[in-house]
Amino acid sequence: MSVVFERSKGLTDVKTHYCPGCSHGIVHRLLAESVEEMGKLEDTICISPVGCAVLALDYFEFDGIQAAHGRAPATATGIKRVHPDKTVITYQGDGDLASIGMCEIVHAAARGEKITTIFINNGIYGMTGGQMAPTTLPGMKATTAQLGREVSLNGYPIRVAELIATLDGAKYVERVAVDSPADVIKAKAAIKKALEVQEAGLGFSFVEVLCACPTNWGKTPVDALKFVKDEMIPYYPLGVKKDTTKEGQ
Amino acid sequence: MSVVFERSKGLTDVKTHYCPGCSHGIVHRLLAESVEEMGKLEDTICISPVGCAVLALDYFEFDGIQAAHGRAPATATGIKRVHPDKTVITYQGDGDLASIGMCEIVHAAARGEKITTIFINNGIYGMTGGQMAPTTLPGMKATTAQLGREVSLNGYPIRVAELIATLDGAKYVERVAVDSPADVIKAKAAIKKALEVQEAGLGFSFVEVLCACPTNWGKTPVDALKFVKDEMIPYYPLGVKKDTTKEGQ
Amino acid sequence: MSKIDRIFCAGFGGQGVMSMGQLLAYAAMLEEKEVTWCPSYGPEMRGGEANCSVTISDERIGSPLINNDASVGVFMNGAAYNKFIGKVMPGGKVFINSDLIDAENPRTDITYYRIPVNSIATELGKIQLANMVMLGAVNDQAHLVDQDMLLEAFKKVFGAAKEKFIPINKEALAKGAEAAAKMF
Amino acid sequence: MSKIDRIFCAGFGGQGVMSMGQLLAYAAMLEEKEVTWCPSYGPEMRGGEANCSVTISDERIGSPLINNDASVGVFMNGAAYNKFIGKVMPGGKVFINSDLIDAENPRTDITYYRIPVNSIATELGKIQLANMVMLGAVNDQAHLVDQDMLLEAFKKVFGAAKEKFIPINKEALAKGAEAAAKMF
Amino acid sequence: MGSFTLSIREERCKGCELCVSVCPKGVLAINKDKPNAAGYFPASVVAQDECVGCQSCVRMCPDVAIKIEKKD
Amino acid sequence: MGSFTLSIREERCKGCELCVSVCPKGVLAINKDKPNAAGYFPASVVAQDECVGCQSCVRMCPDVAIKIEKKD
Amino acid sequence: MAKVLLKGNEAVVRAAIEAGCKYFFGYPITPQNEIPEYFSKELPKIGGAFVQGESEVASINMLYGAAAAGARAMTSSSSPGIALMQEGIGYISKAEVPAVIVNMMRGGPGLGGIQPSQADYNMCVKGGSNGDYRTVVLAPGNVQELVDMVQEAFDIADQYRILCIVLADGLIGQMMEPVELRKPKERPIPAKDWALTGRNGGKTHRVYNLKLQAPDLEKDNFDLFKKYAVIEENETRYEDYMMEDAEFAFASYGTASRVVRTAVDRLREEGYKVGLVRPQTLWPFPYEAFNRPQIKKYMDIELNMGQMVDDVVLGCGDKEKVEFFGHTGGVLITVDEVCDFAKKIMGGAK
Amino acid sequence: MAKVLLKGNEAVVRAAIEAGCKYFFGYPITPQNEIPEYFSKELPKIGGAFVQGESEVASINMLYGAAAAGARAMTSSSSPGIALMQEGIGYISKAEVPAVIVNMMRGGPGLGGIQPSQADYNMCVKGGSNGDYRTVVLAPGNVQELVDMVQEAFDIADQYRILCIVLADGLIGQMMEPVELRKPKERPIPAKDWALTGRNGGKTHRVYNLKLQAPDLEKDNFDLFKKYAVIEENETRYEDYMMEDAEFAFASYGTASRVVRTAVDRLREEGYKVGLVRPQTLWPFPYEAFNRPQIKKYMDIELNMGQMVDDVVLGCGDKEKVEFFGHTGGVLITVDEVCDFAKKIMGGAK
Ligand SMILES: Cc1ncc(C[n+]2csc(CCOP(=O)(O)OP(=O)(O)O)c2C)c(N)n1
Ligand SMILES: Cc1ncc(C[n+]2csc(CCOP(=O)(O)OP(=O)(O)O)c2C)c(N)n1
Ligand code: SF4
Ligand code: SF4
Ligand code: SF4
Ligand code: SF4
Ligand code: SF4
Ligand code: SF4
Ligand SMILES: [Mg+2]
Ligand SMILES: [Mg+2]
Repeated sequence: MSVVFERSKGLTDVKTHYCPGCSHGIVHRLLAESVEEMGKLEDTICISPVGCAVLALDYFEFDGIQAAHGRAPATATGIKRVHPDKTVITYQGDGDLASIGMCEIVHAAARGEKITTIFINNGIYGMTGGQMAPTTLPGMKATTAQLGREVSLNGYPIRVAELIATLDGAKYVERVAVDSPADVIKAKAAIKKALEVQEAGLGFSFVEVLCACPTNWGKTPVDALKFVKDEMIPYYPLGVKKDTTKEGQ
Repeated sequence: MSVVFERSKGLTDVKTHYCPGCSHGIVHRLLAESVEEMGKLEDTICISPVGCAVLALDYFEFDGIQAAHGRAPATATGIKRVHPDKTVITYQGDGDLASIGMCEIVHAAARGEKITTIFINNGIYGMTGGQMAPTTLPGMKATTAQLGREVSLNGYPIRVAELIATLDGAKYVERVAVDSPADVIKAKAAIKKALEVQEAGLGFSFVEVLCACPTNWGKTPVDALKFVKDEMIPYYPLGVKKDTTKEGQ
Repeated sequence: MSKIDRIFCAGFGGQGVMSMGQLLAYAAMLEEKEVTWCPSYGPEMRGGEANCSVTISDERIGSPLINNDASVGVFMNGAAYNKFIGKVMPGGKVFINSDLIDAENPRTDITYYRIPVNSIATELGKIQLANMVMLGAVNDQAHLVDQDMLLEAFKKVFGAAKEKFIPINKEALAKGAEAAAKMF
Repeated sequence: MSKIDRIFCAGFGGQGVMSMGQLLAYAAMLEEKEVTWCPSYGPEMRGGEANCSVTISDERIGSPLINNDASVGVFMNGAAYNKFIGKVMPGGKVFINSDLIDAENPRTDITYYRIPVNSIATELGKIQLANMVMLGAVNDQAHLVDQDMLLEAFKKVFGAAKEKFIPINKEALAKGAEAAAKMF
Repeated sequence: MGSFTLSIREERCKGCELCVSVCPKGVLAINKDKPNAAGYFPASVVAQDECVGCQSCVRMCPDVAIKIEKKD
Repeated sequence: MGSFTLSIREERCKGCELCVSVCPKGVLAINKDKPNAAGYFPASVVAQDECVGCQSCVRMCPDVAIKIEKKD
Repeated sequence: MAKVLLKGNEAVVRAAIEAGCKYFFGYPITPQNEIPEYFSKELPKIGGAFVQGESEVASINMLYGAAAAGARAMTSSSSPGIALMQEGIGYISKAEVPAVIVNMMRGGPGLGGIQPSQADYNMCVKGGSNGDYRTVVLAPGNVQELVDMVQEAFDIADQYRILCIVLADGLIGQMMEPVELRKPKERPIPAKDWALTGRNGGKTHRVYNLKLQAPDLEKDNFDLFKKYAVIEENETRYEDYMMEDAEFAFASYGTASRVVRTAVDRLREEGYKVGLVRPQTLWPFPYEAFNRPQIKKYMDIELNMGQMVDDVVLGCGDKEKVEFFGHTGGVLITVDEVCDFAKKIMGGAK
Repeated sequence: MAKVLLKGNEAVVRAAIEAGCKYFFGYPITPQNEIPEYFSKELPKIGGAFVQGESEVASINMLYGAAAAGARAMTSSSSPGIALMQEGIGYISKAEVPAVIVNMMRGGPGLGGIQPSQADYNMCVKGGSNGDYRTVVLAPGNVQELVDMVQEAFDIADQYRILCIVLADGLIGQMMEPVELRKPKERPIPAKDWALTGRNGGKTHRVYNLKLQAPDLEKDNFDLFKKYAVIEENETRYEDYMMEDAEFAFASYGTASRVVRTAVDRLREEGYKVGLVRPQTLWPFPYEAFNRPQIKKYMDIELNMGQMVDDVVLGCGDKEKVEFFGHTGGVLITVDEVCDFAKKIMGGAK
C-alpha cells in the first residue's frame, strides 16, 4: 500500500477548536503542506492573529507567536529583520488585517517586507461572534448590521488584494477561495508560490483566501461554501492581482 | 479701484508659523477661498493634523480642532455624524495620513464618510525635522535616511491617491500640485470640487497636493518648487484618479 | 435570615438551559423578589457546555455566583452532571434529565428527581420543550415561583410573536410538575 | 565651595551660539572638569532665537539650568540681550556683540565687555568667525579654560575634515582675546 | 474491488459533511448512529470500493481526518 | 501708466521670493535693505506700472501678503 | 418605570440612550459585544448613529470628534481595547470634551483571557495615558448601579467637561438583574458654547490639544487640577455595609464586593464584627472612608493582584492595617475563600 | 574609554549599541528624534536593522517580534507616543520577552507640548496597560547615568525576561555631558532557548499571549508576580545626597533632582540640615529609602503635578510628612523656587 494522501508533517496532532466545516482548517493544511514541501519546517515562524486563528500556533509544527490584534505584519517585520533567513508568515483574518490592522499590512507591503501574509477573508468577525467585517458583503447580516450591511450606513466592503497590489513593495498578490476541490488546489499553489517569492527575497507576498464561517453565517458548512462560490467570488474576483516574478511578467 | 485679488475672508489675520515659502500657506489660501466661495464659512469644521499644520485651526475663520496624529479622519467621522449638514474637512500631512494614519484614512474612505480630506504630500516629516515619510522619493534624503531613501532598505513610496481610489466609498480623488501658478489654479479647482462632492452628499472626497518643504529639503523656496515639478510630479502623476460625479462619468 | 434560592442549571448548548434560568429569574422578578442570572461565558466559541446560576432572594443579593452552595441543581446531560454535581449543597435538590443521565452512585446528602424530560417532551410533540418540562418539575418541587408567573415571564422574555406557544408550554410545565410529584 | 562657572550664550540661529557653548564645554571636559551643556529647544521649528547654558565645575554638577545665576553672559544680538540680560548674576561678566547691540542703560552690577565681533570677523575674512572671536574674548576674560584647549575641542567637535580651519579659528580666538583685553 | 483504501480518524472528524458533499462516488456518508467523543456524528466510508482516489474529500476536510492509501 | 496697483503687507511677507520668481514682468523684487520686524527681507513692488494683473504672484504667495487692485 | 430583567451590556445601551446618548463608536471585543450590537440596532431608530470603528484607536478618536461637536456620545471596550485608547483618552482629557467610556474588564495582561477581572484599576484610575490628568471612574456593583452610573456618567461628564469611565468587570456585563431606568439627580449642566457646531453667526470654536508655550500648558494643567479638586470635593462616593460597629472592614468594589457582602453576612452570623466599605468612585477615591481608627484591619478583596491596596493604605494611613486577597486572570473568588481569608486575618476576634 | 561629550539622545544610541542592541524600531517625535536618526545611521553599519515604524503602535509590535526572536532590540518615543504603545507593552509583559523602551518625556496630557516633563510617572510606573503586570522603570539623573542605565536595561531585561523602560525627561535627551561607555556589572543572563529561531532540529518555540482558561492565566500571573518580587528584592535602587545628618529630605529624580541637588548645596550653606533621596528605579520603588523616622518632612519635587507623592507617602508611612512642589507642562523648576519652598516647609529649622 502506498500513501496517496495523509496528514502533513507540518500539522501537529492537536485537535483544532474550529467549528465543523470552518475553512481555517483547510487553509491550515495548505500552509502546513506548502512549508513541508519546501523543506522549511525547521525554518519557519508563523504569526497567529487575534481572531479564530489565535491558537493556530498550536496546530503547526513550526515556531509561532500570538501577535496583537492587527499587528502581525509589524511583529513579523521585527522577526524577519532578526532572522532574514527564516520563512516568516502572518496568518490573519479580515477583522484583524482589513480593519484594525490596515495600517500595518499596507506598510509591511509598501516596505516590501520579505514576509508572506495569508489573509482569511470570511466576511465576518468569527471569534467575537459575527460582527460586521470590512469585507462583509452588502446585504449580508452581521450582529452589528442586523438588517444586513447597508453601504450607505456601514460603508463599502474593501477589496484588500487589489488595494495591496497598488503598493510597489508587494511582489505577489493573489486571491483564491476554498469553496471546491478545484479551487483548493489553486489556493495551495498560490500559497506555495507566495512562499517561494519570500524565499527568493523578492519582497512582500500576499494570498487572500475567501473562506466560510458557517457558524456566524448561520449556514451549514456545505451551504456556506456555496455562499462563498455564489456570493463572495463574484464580489471578490479570484486570480493573480500582481506577479513580479519572471513567470508573472 | 476695484479689487482683483485680496486675502480671503476664510483666513484669519494671524501670522502663520510656517517657514518662508512653505506650501502649507498656499493650500490654506485655496481651502479658505473655496469655503468662502461656497458660502460655507459659517458651516465648516476643519480638523488640524499633528504636523506643521497643527496650528491651522488658528488660521481659518471657521471651526477647528486638533486631532491626534493620524486620526483626523476618525475625529472627522465623529463630527460629521453629529452634524451631517456641516462641511467637515481634514487637513493632513503625509506622515500623519500616509504613515500613522493609514488605517483611519482607508476606512473613512471605505465607509464613504461624507468628508473631504486635503492631503499635503511634501515627502517628509516637516514638523519633527525632516524624517523619512512614506512618500519620500527614492534617493531623497531624510534625517532617518541620510544617504537618501533606499527602497531595498526603507521600502517604496506610497501613491496614496491611487490607493484611496481603489475604495468604493471614495467618490472623488485627485492629485494636484502647487509648483506653479497654473497648477495652483488646478489645485484650487480640485479642492472646490471635492467640497462640492461632500456638499452633494456623494461620499468621501480626497485631494492630494504635492507640496514643498523648503526647510527640510534644504532648498530655497524657488528650488523646492522646482523639485516638486521635476521630481515629485513624475513619481506622483497629477490628475483625477476617480470621479463618480455626473461630469466625471 | 431571609429565604434565598440558588439554582444552578447546566447542560449543553441548544438544550434551553440558559432560557430556563432566565424564565425563572424573570418570574421571580415579577413576584418582586431580588434576582440575579449569571451565565458562564466560556472560552468555547460555539456549542459545548452551557450553564447559568440563578439566585432568588427576598433581600438584596450579594454574590450572584454559585460555588458549592446551590440549593437546586438542574442537569440536562451527563457531562454537565458529572462536572457540576459538586455545586449542590448538602440538603439540596437535584433534577436530572433521566433520559440522558444515569447518575450511578448518587450523592446521599441530596434529594434526586429523575425526570425523563426528553421523553415527555417528545410525547408532547417537540423535543425543544424538554427545558420547559424540566422547569415545571423544578419549580413544583423547589417552590421557587408561582407556576403561572413562569408563563408571564415567557411572554416578557420571548415577546408577543411567541405568545401562541403559551398553551403548549403551559402543558409542558404541568407535565413536568406532574412527573416530579409522582416521584414521591 | 568649589569654583563653578555658568555661562549663558544667546543669539539667533546661524550665529554659532550653540557651537560656541559646545566648544567651551568640550574644552572644559578635556581639562577633566565636570561640565554640562543645555540647549533651549523652543517651539520654533526653524530660525529664531538660539541659546544654551554651559556649566563648568570642579565637582559633580547639580542643576544644569541657568535661571538668574549666570556668571558669564554672552549675547550675540539685541533681541537676545534684551530678553536674557536678567539671567546674569550681580558681579557677573557680560560679553556683547557691540556691532549689533547698543545696550543703552547698562546694568551697573555687572562688568560689560563690548566686542565688535562682527567687524573683527569680517576683517578676518569670514563673518562666520564671529562666534570664535567672541569665544576668544569670553575665555580670555572669564578664565574658563586654557585657550589652546578650545582648539583641541574644535578638532573633536568638528572632526578631521575641518582641521584645516584651525589656524584661522586660532587667529579669531586671539583677536577676540586681544579685543577684550584692550577694553580694560 | 477498488484500489483505494480510505481511513477516517473519527475522533478528529466534526461531521461537517464537506467530504460527503464533494465525493463524486458516494463513498462517504455521515454516520448518524453514534456520535464521537466530542459529540459529532463522524463521516464514515460506506462504499470503499467505489473510491477513485480523486482526493476531493481530503482537499475539503478542514480537520484533515482522512487518509487515502492505494493498494499496490 | 499701468492699470494695476499692488500692495504688499510687509509684516506678513517672509521674503520667500516665490512671487518674484513667477512674475513675468519683473514687477517685484526682494528688498535686501531692511528686514521686517520678523527679520525677513520682504518683497517690494519695483515696477508697478509693468504689472499686467496676471495674478501669478498672489497665487504663489504662501503668506497671502499681496493685494491687487485695478484702477478703474 | 417597571423593572425589566436585563443583561448588563444591554442595560448599558438602554441607560445611555435614556441619558440622551445618540452616538456610539466602538469595536468588537469580548465580553462586551452586546453593547455595540444593541447600539447598532437602536441608534438608527432614534436618529443617532452607530459606527463600528475600524479599531479602538479610531473609536476613541471618533468619540473625541463627536463629543467635541457637542453631542452625548460614548464608546465601550474591554481591557486590551482600552489600552489602545490611552492616547485618545489623553487627548479628550486635555481638550476637556465631555465623554463616556465603558470598560468591561477581562483578565490580562496583554491579550490575556476573556473571563471577568478588575485588573485595569491601575490603567483606568492611576492614569494610562501621558501627562497630568484625571478621569472620573465609576465602579458599579450590580446591573442597576451600572444603569444608574452610565446615566450619571453623561451628566458628570457634561457638568465638569471631563471624561468619565464606567469601570465594570466582565461579569456585570454578562449577568442579568432587574433594572429600573430612573432619572439621575439633577445637576447644573453648562451650555456647550465651546462645541464645534459651525460659527452660526457667532464666534469661531476651536478645540486645542497643543500648547507649544510651556507656561500656557502649565496654566491649563493648573486649571485642570483646580477642576479636579472640585470633583474630589463633590463626587467622591462609597457605600458602607455593616460598618456601624465593625472592627474589621473589607474594601472591595464591583463583583468582588458582592461576594464579599455575602461573606460579611456569613461572618456576622458567626459573630464577627466585620463590614464592607465599597468605593463607588475609584477616582475620586474615597480615602476618608478608610480613615476609621476603630478598624483593626482592612481586607482588600479584588479580582486582580491587589491594585487598590495602595489607595486603601493611603486612606487608612497604615500599611500594616491592610491585607489583600484576590484572584487574577479571570478566576472568580468564592464566599468560602473570602471567609477563610478573613478569619485568618481576624483570628479569634469576634 | 575616554570621555566624550554627548547629547543624551545620541548617548542612548551609543549605549544601546555597546550593549549589543542591533535592532531599533521607532517613530519620530520631539524631543527624542536624534535617537532614531542616529540609529538609522549606525545600525546598518553593524549588520543590524533600523526600521522607521509606521507608528508607535507598529514600532512596539515590531519590537515584540524582534525581542521574541531573541534579539536585543529597543524602541524610543516621547509621552503621547508611549501612550500609543500601551497595548503592546501589555503584550510584551505577558509574553515575557525582554525588551527596552526609552521615554523622553514631554508635557501632557494629550498632544501637550514638547518641553521636558516628568508627567508620565503614572503611565509608566503604575501601569498604563491592562491587567496585572509590572515593567522595570529606570530614572537616570544625568547623561552618564542614562548611558549606564540603557546598557543595564538590556541586561535586566534579559536576566528577568521583562520589559525595561528608561524614563527620562526631555532635557536629559537634549543636553550634553561627558560620557564614558563602561561595562555594566556582570549578571547571570539565561540562554534564550524560548526564542523564535526556527526549530533548528529541536522543539518548536511558541510565544503565547492568550490563556483562555482562567486558571492557566492566573497561574501565569502568579508566576509573573513571583518574578516581580525577586526584582523588588534585587533591583531597587536610589541615591542619597547629604542624608547622613539630614532632618529634612527632598525626594526627586531625573532633571528635577539635579536642581534640587544644587538647592541642597545652597541650603546647607545656609545651615539647613537637608538632604536628597533620589530614586533611580521607579519600579521597583525604593519605599524603604523613605522610611527614616528622623526625617521631619519629605519634600517631593517633580516636573509634574505630584505623581510620585503617593509612593513617598507609602514609603514614609505618613502623608502629613510629605509636601510637594513642582511645575508642569514643560516649565522647569529653579533653584530659587526649590529653596523658597523648602524654607517655607522647614521654617526656621537649621
Ligand atoms: C485590541 C483588540 N480589539 C479587539 C479584540 C477582540 N477580537 C478578538 S478576535 C476579533 C476579530 C476576529 O475577526 P477576524 O480577524 O475576521 O478573524 P476570524 O475570527 O473571522 O477568523 C476581535 C475584534 C481584541 N482581542 N483585541
Ligand atoms: C503619536 C505621535 N507620534 C508622533 C508625534 C510627533 N510628530 C509630530 S508632527 C509629526 C510628523 C508630521 O509630518 P507630516 O504629517 O508629514 O506633516 P508636515 O509637518 O510635513 O506638514 C510627528 C511624527 C506626535 N505628536 N504624536
Ligand atoms: S466562528 Fe467561524 S471562523 Fe471561527 S471557527 Fe467557527 S466557523 Fe471558523
Ligand atoms: S518645516 Fe517644512 S512643512 Fe513645516 S513649515 Fe517649514 S517648510 Fe513648511
Ligand atoms: S478520493 Fe474521491 S472518490 Fe475517493 S472518497 Fe475521496 S472524494 Fe470520494
Ligand atoms: S470533511 Fe472531515 S471533518 Fe468533515 S465530515 Fe468529512 S471527515 Fe469529517
Ligand atoms: S499680477 Fe502678474 S504681473 Fe502683476 S505683479 Fe503679480 S505676477 Fe507680476
Ligand atoms: S511670495 Fe509672499 S511671502 Fe514670498 S516674498 Fe512674495 S510677498 Fe513675500
Ligand atoms: Mg473573519
Ligand atoms: Mg509632510
